[in-house]
Parts: sequence; C-alpha cells; structure tokens
Amino acid sequence: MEPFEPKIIAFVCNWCTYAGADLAGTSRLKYASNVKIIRFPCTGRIDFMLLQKAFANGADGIIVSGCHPNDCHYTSGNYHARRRWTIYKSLLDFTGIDTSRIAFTWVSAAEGSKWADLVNTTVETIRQLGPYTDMQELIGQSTHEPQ
Amino acid sequence: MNTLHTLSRQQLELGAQVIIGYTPGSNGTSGTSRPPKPFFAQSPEEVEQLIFDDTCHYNLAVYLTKKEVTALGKRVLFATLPTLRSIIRLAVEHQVNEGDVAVIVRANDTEYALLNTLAEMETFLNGRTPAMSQEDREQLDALLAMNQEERWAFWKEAFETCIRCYACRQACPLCYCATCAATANQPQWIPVAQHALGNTEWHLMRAMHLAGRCITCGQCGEACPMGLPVHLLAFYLAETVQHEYGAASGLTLTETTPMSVYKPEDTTNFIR
Amino acid sequence: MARIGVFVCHCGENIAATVDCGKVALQASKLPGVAVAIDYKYMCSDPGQTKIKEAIKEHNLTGVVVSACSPRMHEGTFRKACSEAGLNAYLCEMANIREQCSWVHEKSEQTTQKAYELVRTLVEKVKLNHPLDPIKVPVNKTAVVIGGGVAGIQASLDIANAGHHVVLVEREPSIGGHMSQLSETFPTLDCSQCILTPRMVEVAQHPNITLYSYSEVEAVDGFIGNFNVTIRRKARYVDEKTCTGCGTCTTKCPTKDIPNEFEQNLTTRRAIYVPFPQAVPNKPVIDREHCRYFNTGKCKVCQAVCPIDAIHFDQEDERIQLNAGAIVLATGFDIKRTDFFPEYGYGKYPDVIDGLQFERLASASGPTQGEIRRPSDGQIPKTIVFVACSGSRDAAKGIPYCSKICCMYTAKHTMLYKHKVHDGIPYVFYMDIRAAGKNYDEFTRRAIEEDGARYIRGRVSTIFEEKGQLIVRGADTLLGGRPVEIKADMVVLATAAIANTGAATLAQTLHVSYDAYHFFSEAHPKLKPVETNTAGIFLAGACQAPKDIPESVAAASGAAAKVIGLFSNNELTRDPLVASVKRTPAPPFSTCMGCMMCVSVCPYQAIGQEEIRDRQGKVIKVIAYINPGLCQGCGTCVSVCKSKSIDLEGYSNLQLLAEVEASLHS
Amino acid sequence: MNHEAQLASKIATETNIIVAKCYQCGKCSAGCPLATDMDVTSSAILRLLQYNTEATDTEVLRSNAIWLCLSCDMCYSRCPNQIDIPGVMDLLRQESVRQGCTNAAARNIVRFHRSFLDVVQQTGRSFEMGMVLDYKWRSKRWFDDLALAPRMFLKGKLRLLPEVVKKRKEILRLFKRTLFLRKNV
Amino acid sequence: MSEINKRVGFYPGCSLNGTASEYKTSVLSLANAFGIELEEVPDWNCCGATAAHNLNKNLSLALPARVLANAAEAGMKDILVPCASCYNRLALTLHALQDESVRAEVEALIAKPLDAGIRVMNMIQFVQEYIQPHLDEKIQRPFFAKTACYYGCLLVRPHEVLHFDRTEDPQSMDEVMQTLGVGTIDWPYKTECCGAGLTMSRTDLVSKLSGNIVADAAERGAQAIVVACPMCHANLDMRGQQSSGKDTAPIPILYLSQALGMAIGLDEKQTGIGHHLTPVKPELLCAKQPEQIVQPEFKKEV
Repeated sequence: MEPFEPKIIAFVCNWCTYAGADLAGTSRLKYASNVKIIRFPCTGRIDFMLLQKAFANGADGIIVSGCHPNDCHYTSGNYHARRRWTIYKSLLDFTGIDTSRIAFTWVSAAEGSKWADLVNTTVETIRQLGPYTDMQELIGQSTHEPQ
Repeated sequence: MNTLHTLSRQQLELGAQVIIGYTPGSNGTSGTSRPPKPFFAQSPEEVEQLIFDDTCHYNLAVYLTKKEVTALGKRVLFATLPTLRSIIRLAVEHQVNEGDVAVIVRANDTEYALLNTLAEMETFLNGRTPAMSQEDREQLDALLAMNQEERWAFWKEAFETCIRCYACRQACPLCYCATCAATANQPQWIPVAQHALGNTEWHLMRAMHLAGRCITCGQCGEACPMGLPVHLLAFYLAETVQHEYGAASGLTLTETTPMSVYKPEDTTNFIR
Repeated sequence: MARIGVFVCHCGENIAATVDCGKVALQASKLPGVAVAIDYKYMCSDPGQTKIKEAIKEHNLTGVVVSACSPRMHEGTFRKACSEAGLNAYLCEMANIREQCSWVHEKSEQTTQKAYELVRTLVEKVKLNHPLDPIKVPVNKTAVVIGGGVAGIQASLDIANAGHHVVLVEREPSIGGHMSQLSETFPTLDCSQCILTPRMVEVAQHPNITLYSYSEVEAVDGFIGNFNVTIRRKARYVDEKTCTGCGTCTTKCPTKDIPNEFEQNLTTRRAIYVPFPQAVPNKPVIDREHCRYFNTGKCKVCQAVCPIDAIHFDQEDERIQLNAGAIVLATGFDIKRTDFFPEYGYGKYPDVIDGLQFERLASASGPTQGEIRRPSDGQIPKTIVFVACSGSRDAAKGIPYCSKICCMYTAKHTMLYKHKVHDGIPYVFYMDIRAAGKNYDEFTRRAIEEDGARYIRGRVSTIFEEKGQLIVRGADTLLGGRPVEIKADMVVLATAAIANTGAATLAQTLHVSYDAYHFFSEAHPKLKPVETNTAGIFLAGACQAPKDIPESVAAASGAAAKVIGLFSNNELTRDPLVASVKRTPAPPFSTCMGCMMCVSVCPYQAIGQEEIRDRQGKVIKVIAYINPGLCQGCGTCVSVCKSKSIDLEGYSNLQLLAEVEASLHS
Repeated sequence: MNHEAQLASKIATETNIIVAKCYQCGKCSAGCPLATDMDVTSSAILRLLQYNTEATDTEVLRSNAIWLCLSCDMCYSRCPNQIDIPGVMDLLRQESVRQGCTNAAARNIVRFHRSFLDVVQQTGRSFEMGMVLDYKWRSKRWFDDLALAPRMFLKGKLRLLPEVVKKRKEILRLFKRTLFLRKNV
Repeated sequence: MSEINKRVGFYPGCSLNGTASEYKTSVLSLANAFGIELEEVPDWNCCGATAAHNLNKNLSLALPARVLANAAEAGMKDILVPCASCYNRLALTLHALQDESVRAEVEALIAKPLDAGIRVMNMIQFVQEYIQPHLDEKIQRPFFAKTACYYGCLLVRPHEVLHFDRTEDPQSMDEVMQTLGVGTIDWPYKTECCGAGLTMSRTDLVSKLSGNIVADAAERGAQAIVVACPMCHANLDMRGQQSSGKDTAPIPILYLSQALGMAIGLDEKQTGIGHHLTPVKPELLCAKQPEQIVQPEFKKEV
C-alpha cells in the first residue's frame, strides 16, 4: 500500500508569503509537492468560510500565511486576520474540529527557507494524522480511497 | 399593572404606533400554561392584555428590524436587560436610530419606567451583563471538559439533528440582514441541500458572524424546535472575545466591534 | 460559453526539466471551457507572445492562462500581450509552475500532476474574471511642500520652474531651515548663507510659489492627485501685506532677553522679532508667549511706533483649505540637546556647546561676528575639544544609528577654528572618520595634515570643570585604550541628528509610515527612496534620515521629478482590482445593511456612506460606499462583511471558491 | 581550538554578555579609575577576547588588570553598548584562579579575598582582626599599615574577638554547596 | 515625641559591627530620634562584600540570599542597609533572583525559601522616606560648613538594577544636606571609586584614588565630606588624608547619619564622631548648641 499523500491547500498573501514561496523557488529549495498555493492580495481577504470550504472539499490540511505583524503591505490586514483566526480557531476547538490540521504562520518575502520547512513539516504532520474525513462523513462520502 | 397600562396608553396617545409587549401564554393541551408570548398593542383596548413580569423574557428587540414592524413607525418596547443590550448594539450598527424606539423597563418588582432616548437606555443598563443561566454554564463547562473527539461527536450529532429551519436566525435580534449570507447565491456558501455538512457550515458561519456582537440573550437556543444548544456556540465566542479583547457587546453607544478593530499588541500563541 | 487558452511555458529547461509540459498542455486541453492549450519553449519571448496573440484571434478566446513563472515576474508582460491582441488585459492569469513547482520539486509524476492542477485552478478562476478598465483619477496640479529648509526650497523651485503651482508651508516665521544657521559648508568652505539666501529670495518672488510661513499643515485627506489639505496660518499679529519690514518695532519692543532660537540661545531677542536679517519673508512676528501686551494687557509699544499701522493684536489663526495633487515632505531634522549628556556636563557648563552653536559662533552674521569666543566669558578658547558621536551610535542612549554629517562638520569646525585662531589647538575624539563622498576624505585629511587638527581615536568618558577649564577625560584606543586627559577652554559636542519635533504626528496626519526614530520611511530602501507608502506623498531631505546638504538637495530634486512626472498627466490610471459594494442601478437595491463594520477595517479611509433613494428621491436606506480612488484592494472589508455585500475584483468570492474547489477536485 | 580557548563563548553562555558588541570606543578605559595602573585596559581586554584564540585568552587571564578592576561599574554605566564589563571581569577572575594562571603581582589581592572568605566561612561574618592576621600570614606582609593599627584600635575600630552567627552549620553547608574550596594561593 | 511609631528591618553588615561601629551608633540614634525602631535581620551573615563575586559566583549570590531569606522569615518588607557595599550586593542578588531558574538554584544552595516581597534601602533612601519629611522642625544646629557629598560607586551603579538617583552627578544626598542649611559643592568626584576592595591588598592604589577625591574636595573649598558607606569612609578617612598630598588641614569625613544627628542636636556619644581618625570639630561645621539640649528621655534610650 503506497503511503498516504495528503492534499494541502495554502492561502497566502501576495506580498509576503507568495513572494517567500517564489524565493524558495529561485533558491531552488526542495519541498514536498502536496501543497498548492492560492494567492490572496492580503491575509485580511482570507475569509474563514474559504477554510471551511477547503475542508468540505476534501483538504487534509490547510496553511494560512501572510506578512509578519507590522509588515503588512496594506499596514493592517494581517492584524485583522490575526483576530479573525484567533476567534475562528477557538470556535473550531470548541466544536471539536481538528485545528492541528491548520497551520497559521507568518512567512515574509525573505523567508524562502521558512516556507520550504513549513511545507515539509505540515505535510509530515498531516501524513501522521491521516486523511481528514470528518466533513466528508457528514454527507456520507469521502474523496479518499479507503486506506 | 396599572402603571404599565397607563404608561403604554400614554405612549399610544403621544404618537407611538405600537406597543410591543407580552401577554400570558395560552394554556397547553396538558393544562400547563406556556410562558408569556409577544403581543402587539395598537389600541387602548389591546393595551389591557399587556403584562410584564419575571416570566417575560422573550427578547422583543428582534422585531425592531423586521420590515413589517419598522413600517409601523415609532415603537415602544417592553425591555429586559438583554433587550436593552440588543437595542444598544443595533444602534451601534446603525440599525436603530434615535427616536425610532422607546422602551418600558421594570424599575423594580412593582414599578415601570419609560426610557425615551438611547442614552437613557445606556444609563439604565449601566454596563450590566447578567451571568448566563446555571444550566447554560454547566453545559458549557461540560463541553469544555470533553476532549476534541467527544466535542466533535456532540456537535456532529447536533448538526445532524438540525433541520435548518433557521428559527435561530429568526429569533436573533442581530440577524437582521435582509439577505443572509447563508441563503445568498453567487457564490452559494451554504449548500441549499439540507444535510449535516451544510448545517455545520451554517452554524459555524452564524457563530462567526455573531462573534463580538452577540449579547447572549440565548434566544436562538430557545427558538430551536429540535432543542439544540446552538446558542452555546455564540456564548463561547462571546467569552473568548471578552477574554482576548476585553470587549462585551451592547453596553455602550460608543463601543466598537472587536472583529473590526485591532491592537498591534494583540497576542496569539498559535501563529508560528 | 468560456473559450480559455492555456499556454504552458518550458522556460527553457527551467520548467521542462522536472515538468512534462506537453502532458500538462494535453490534459489542460481536455478541461471544460478550454479552447486551446499549447506548450512552447519561451512564452515570454516574441514568438511566444505571438503564439498567444494568434491563438486569441484564431479561437476568439475569452480568457488566457499562461502557466509559466511567477506572476510577480511576467504578469505585466502577458497582460500587455493580450490587450495588444484585443483581449482585455484583466482576462489573463498566470499559473506559477516554475517558482512554486518545477524549481522546488524533483522530476516526477506528482510534479507534472501538480503543475496541471495549478493550471486547472487558474482556468476555473479566469472563467470568472471580468474585463476591466484601469481606474482614471484626475490630477490636481498643485503641489504642497511641507518644510522650507534647503530641501523644501529646492523641491519647490524645481516643481515651480516646471510650470506647476507650489504651496510651500513653513512652521517657523522664515524659511531657510538649519542651512541658514550654518557658517561655511563642507567640503568647499563656501559661505552657507551666500548660496542659500538667493534661493530663499527666488522662492519669495516666484510667480508659481505661494509661501505660507509661520504656518502648519493641520489635516490631510483625499488621495494621490486629489489631496485636500488644511493649513493653519498662525497669527503673526503683523499684517504681512502692509508691513514694510522697516524693523522699528523690533528695536523698540521693551520685552528683551528672550532666548534667540535662531542663534541657538547664544543671544537674546525681543518679543516682536525677525528671526534673522535675511529672513524670508522679512516681516516680524509677535511671540505671544512673551509679549508684554498679551501677558499684562498693557504695552502696545510696537503698534505705537509702527509707521504704517501694520500691527493687529486682534489677528487670529487662519485656516486655509486647498486641493493638491501631490505632497512633498521636507520637514528636516533637529539635534539632540541638553540633559542628554550628564557625563559631559552639557547644559551645565556654558562652554560645553553643540555643533549648531559653534556654527553660529563661526558665522560672520552670528552673535560674535564670526569670532570664536566662548559663551561663559567671551574669551577666545586656546584649546577646543570636539567630541564626535555624541549620542550617535550609542544604543544605551537609544540612538544606535550614525548621524552621518558629524564627521564632516567636525572636520570643518576644526578648520574654521584654526583659520580664525591660528595658535588654537583643536582636538577631535572620534570612533571612525566616515568621509565617504566626493572630496570628503581629502577634506578631513586636510584638517589633520594642513590645519593640524589632533584626532584621537576614542570616546570621551567624562567632562568636568576645574579652575575655569574643562577637563576632558578620554582614551586613545590606538594606544590600547590609554587614558587621555585634555584641559580645554571649550568643548563642542557633535550631538546626534534626530527627527524633527512633531514628525510622528505629521506622519499620522498624512498616513505615511515612520521608523522607530520617527524618521519617515521610504517606500523601498533602494528603488523608491523618495516615495512613501502613500501614493502621491514624497520625501525630500533629512526628514527621511540624516543627510548633508548635497544629499538633501539631490533627494529634493528627485522628489520634485516624481511630482512633475505625476503632473505630466491630466489623469492617472490605477489597477482596477478594487473592492465595491454590490448594488443594482435601478430599481436601486443592495444587500448591504449599512452596519458600517467595514469602515474601521479600511486602512485607507476609503469607505464612506451612500444614500439609496427611490424614484421619488426618498432615502430608502444608507449603505457603505467604497471610493475606488482610495481603495488599494486589500479586501479586508470583503471578509468582514456579514451579508457578503462587498466583493473584490480579481479576488472575488466566486473566483476564490472556484479556485479552492478546482485545486482539490480531480 | 580547544574549548578552554573560547572565553568569549563561555562568557556568553554563563553571563549572557556578548563581547562582540564592543566596537572599541574606549569609553570604559577613559573612565576607569585604575586604567593607568592596569597592564591591559578594559577596552583592550574586550578586544583580546574578541580574537577568541587560546593565546589571547591566556593573555587576558594572566593579566594583572582583571584583579585591579574595582567593579565600580563606571565603565558599565557609560558603555554605549551596555556591556557589563565588571561582570566579564568577575568571570575572568574566577576562570584565572580555576586555571591557576593568576598574575604574580595580583597574588596578594587573591590572598586577601581568600582570607576574607575563610573568616566568613568559619564565623559567618567578616572580622577585621582575624582577616588581617590571616591575610598577613598568607601574604607575609607583616609590616604594612603598622602605623595605622594602633590608631584604629584606640579609636575603637578594631574588636579583638570575632562575632559568630548562631547557625554556623548553615554557613558551612552553604560554602560547601557553592563548591568554594579552601586553597592556599 | 520619640516614642516608637515605625519598625524597619535593619541589616548592619560586618563593618558596622566592626571598624564602622560609630556609623551604626549614629544610624540607630538618628532613627530613634525620629521614632523608628530598626530591627536587625535575625542571625544575619556577611554578604560576601567585594571578595565573593571575585572568586565564586554562586557564593556571591548565596550569602546575600541567606540574609534575604532570614529577613523574609522574620516578616520584614523594607530593610535599611547603611553599608553601600552590602546594599549593592543585596540589590544585585534580588535582581538576579527575578530569574526563576537562578532563584531555584540559590534556594537549593541556602536550603531556604526566598520570598520576593523584600526591598532593600540604602541610607539615602531611608532618609528620604523616613527622616526628611519631619526634618525641618527638628533642626537645632543648622550647618554652615560647605560640604562635599560623596556617593561612591555602589550607591548609584548599576542603574539598571538599583534605579536610584542618576549615575552622573547624582543629587539625592546634596538635597538632604541642603535642608541642613549647607551649600554643597559641585564636584566631579561624587561617583569616582575610592578603591574599595583593594584597601588592604593594594594600599598604594587606594591611597591614590582616595587622595584625589579628598584633594579635589578640598580644592573646591569643601570643609567636610559626607558619605553613606563605611568602605568609602574608611578609605577617605584613613588613606585619603595621609596621601592627599595637600598641606591643608585634613578634612573631616562624616557619615550622612552623623551630619543629620549633629544638626538635630544629638551629642557626640550618639553620633560617634569621636571615633574618626580625622578629628571632627562640630563648632567648625554647624551652629552652636541651643540652650535646652535634646530631650532627657531621649538619652535613656541610647
């Protein structure tokens, strides 16, 4: 049986983390190919419903990342995002939805290696946790072949 | 009761179009009397049927933003503390304007008082945030005591039981959106199909939309025909917001919305 | 029905080495709505772009996905190509299969698969793109320059000479700034006022320049091309128009002994005064705080002696509103003063002075007519110790940075001193001589070799007074830290250059960012040195960081060039990827409930209110309105809108949701 | 480079003081009351430490200066980089005793400190007479201050019997646990 | 007037029980005169002074820590530490103990719990808080002599830890002395070191340092030097004079407590000024004793 390859989606801001991921590329750092990036103008734009939808659509893990506090291209988007994530995470924890499947991070345009490490560690964590089926089960189906 | 009725009548004479108060609940089949229900008095005669005592706790503020009611013009509301908080919050969110509404409150067990301006309501409220009911407290703590799987099991069952009748939304004074995000299409955030996944997404979305705004009247929970404690989601977030940002909702006319402001020094331990 | 073209780039071997581009194109071609999918060695090359253009025409495409490098690299290139082929630029998206795929993964099936999925995701997105036109905003061709020092003067003249109207706002009663206080300037030793005063006069007489001296910018709103500036003209109590500047009042005023700011408190002035002889405008101002009339209600001597009745005690602050297309910040710097150096007795011993005070002593127009005489007793000091890095490069004192100008002006001071007091001995305690600049190092060498300045590499620990002399205790680190004690007649501290007072407040008024030391931040440390992060607001001179005169002037001309460039268009075009509140024109409708929670999240104050009226003109409801001219497209308001009434072009709810689904579903 | 040779890193780990922060402005030496009497000035000591070689480290540990340092904190209070130089000196002194390379000229200073602590170890308090005798015994400097002693005695400044703390055991245990061992220098 | 209304913890330290006994006497009688009882820290030990930190870090923390522990055990909050050296060591230790790991380590060394609630006061702080407020009405013999206030190093440095006065040109002691009517001189040696720990082992250096200090004070016309540290006093009094090189009459070195004592009319026995090597002549420093001297019941207590 081949090892479980988690599907991971990354919501990142255009100015810091997306650029950081580009830097990882130009520096030819190697990391797992399980992660696909979706580009946002700013973490402030990342609607919690999109995270919800990612799980509903069979994501095993999610990375959410943007500019470090005080570095936001739009000066305050990441501060608003930080509050939103804090509340959203506490809601998920309260309902028992596994928040260890979401990696909230700050990755700057200069942190190519941090991005590469982040992806690898996240992929490893999710691989350990196995496929995420809680949401799928609610509609009695799973996008995952039985392991 | 006299003072209550005279007050109400005066208001009708002074140009209020409707007094929204309570009237005794109809007797149930088994002879048990149901709690007092909302009652719209528009004439002196109807005023006679109004009551306002300890048993009245339905949050009448919910009517303030309903089209049919706003159409009536100046309204007078029987207000409990949660109702007052709702009104303050609605004012902060520009849904209620000065002069739209006056309230009759219970100054004490026997006397009633009329509060004409929002400022008077704010003063009467005086920052009071009644603690949640014994029952709610216990259930909340019980949930917090569970581990993740147990909690998910609990809510999973609740969400599977939910019939998405939106009674929770109807009963909530702060769910005033003409077009709710849940029913909006383009995109369809919450699948129309009434299945547990959609239900989950609905309740999470509602809780998030109430974060920092919910005044914890618990009306949504009460309204649920399936008896689901959906209000606890909002209650828990209210506590989180209070703890994280020291903000409670519906207390002052000058308050901000915690989820629409920030402090650079806000702390988190989970963002790496 | 969508007709999308997918163009997979090999980028030579950069992508093709690990991704099977042909396969990606093949798979993509099978996607619903994809009309054509091809791969090519270099999509960004002319032949590559031609392929895209041809495909657009041939297949009458409704959207294009170029799967190649990062959009941060070539989005512009390909959008331009599309519009040249008649396809709206904003119907072109890029799938990043190089930086975020081929370069970071090994050659494998998964890598190719990921590349394909990235393409699929962008295809789903581009289906939902709208043709957009760049936003056009009219440009008001007036520039406001804040600060009338040499930088502000230079910027004003450059912009004015290009034929644009300039409003120059100066906080003090006269323009000129610190440069007007200087004696000679390094490295040429030409007289500061001789080169500055003509420029000051030019400003006063320039037809395109309106000078508001003794005025401050109070409020700024609006945005690039359309700023709305409120200026407060502080009451001078002297009618600038009628006053001839005869100066009678300033000689007759009975209130004397007020520390003279321009002379760095080395002399005194009257309550009604002109800061210095060459002041522009050369009109006096009444210092209300010290004026006898304002304090006691009696006096009015100045009014009595004024031949043309130009003095009006009832004058009040005046507020001026004006529109401007650009703002230049040139508020300059200040120096650290008393009480910051207790170990040096600065502020305690009259003969421990700072660099600016020495400039005044050396200046021919200064309190000593250019003779170097020490403040305490007017004696000519036979030994002067100059202390460089007084406060600068001193983390303990909270100023870790280098003030940059001190090395040079200290060398200059030693020279001026030697040229005036031939038998005098100048000592300089320094840590490093930072003389990078045209003819700078030669200059400091000259001070040492020809004028005999005695440089000692080490810091001073303490200075104290003993028998009318100042004992300076330092060390010579070139002799292993051997303690050195010098008996001096005067000590000059090259105190740190710091941001001007009120800089932070002004920055907040203008929404420009500033660093921990309150110097204004440039938009990019290398490539945008005179821009701020707020479009239309530029930086000139030492308000950004310590700068000497040539640098300040260069920066000022740079800022002026930016302004002139901006003014060369009647309207400017901006990326149309902005947020808007969804509404239908008629019958007027919007799902927005007007809770206005979006207002406080907007970093650009772009969100206001809008009234929706029915045909009878009756207000149905008040909803949020987003000014496309101000919106920068961060989209934070979109995520806080509960009723989902706000959306963002290019990152709409539909598009992002489509991307999520497409990237997860195979 | 053997581990003994890395004083700078030892200082960093044990006291969190970073000698690399020193940019050799010399303000410490300039203000040091004893700089002229030191064989190596404080700024020079920091410079030597920055080399991080065995030779330079030994040069520092063998210096007389580290023993002349009065820990008066003048340097520390004026250091633009807030380097706790007296803190460095403490560690250097302890290290130089540990490695037994104390400067010959500084022996008496070390002897005095030892005498002082010996008395404390025995009585819990310091006791001038005892201390002086112990010190003179170690240093063999019998005749210093002979003029001073009787005057002091007359002024009632020298008591003849030591004061002793009640719980001497506590003191002894404390000394034992801090691994302060008697050693004749 | 002088019945006890306040109790303050008191750590004399070895010097005050030895060479500086007169300092102790003067401090006790001064406190007493203002109705303050100084309560000695039970079974206190030496703080390690200048020796411990030179040879053994743990020891330099453990010794003061035991004192603090004993004080805490006795329920003391404020502790007066008249010896600047002891004050400095105790304060440094308190500071170090803020670090949890260090605290645990040290507790293990002394086998006693350490309570954080303790504050150590130097002589000047004590005067500022307990004496100065009531000083004016008690002054009987205003000073006329010009004095130099000598702080030494240990009272004001390191500021990061002590947060007392300012490290350059401190003023606190000057202000106290000025209330006694004296002009204090402005001089650069206020915080120069007297040689402290080297007093026995390098008498030559100590003589030089102390000599400079005394000489400069004399140079600037000081008729007395006021100190708040037994080490400074010993060095200035014993070594400063003999080597100050000036043929001027030696300058009396006073403890702050003695100066204050003299000013409020305490007698020689209470101030202990008779014990100095450099003779102190009150008539040269402050006004004559007024007719009725200090209250008799007051004598009893000493």
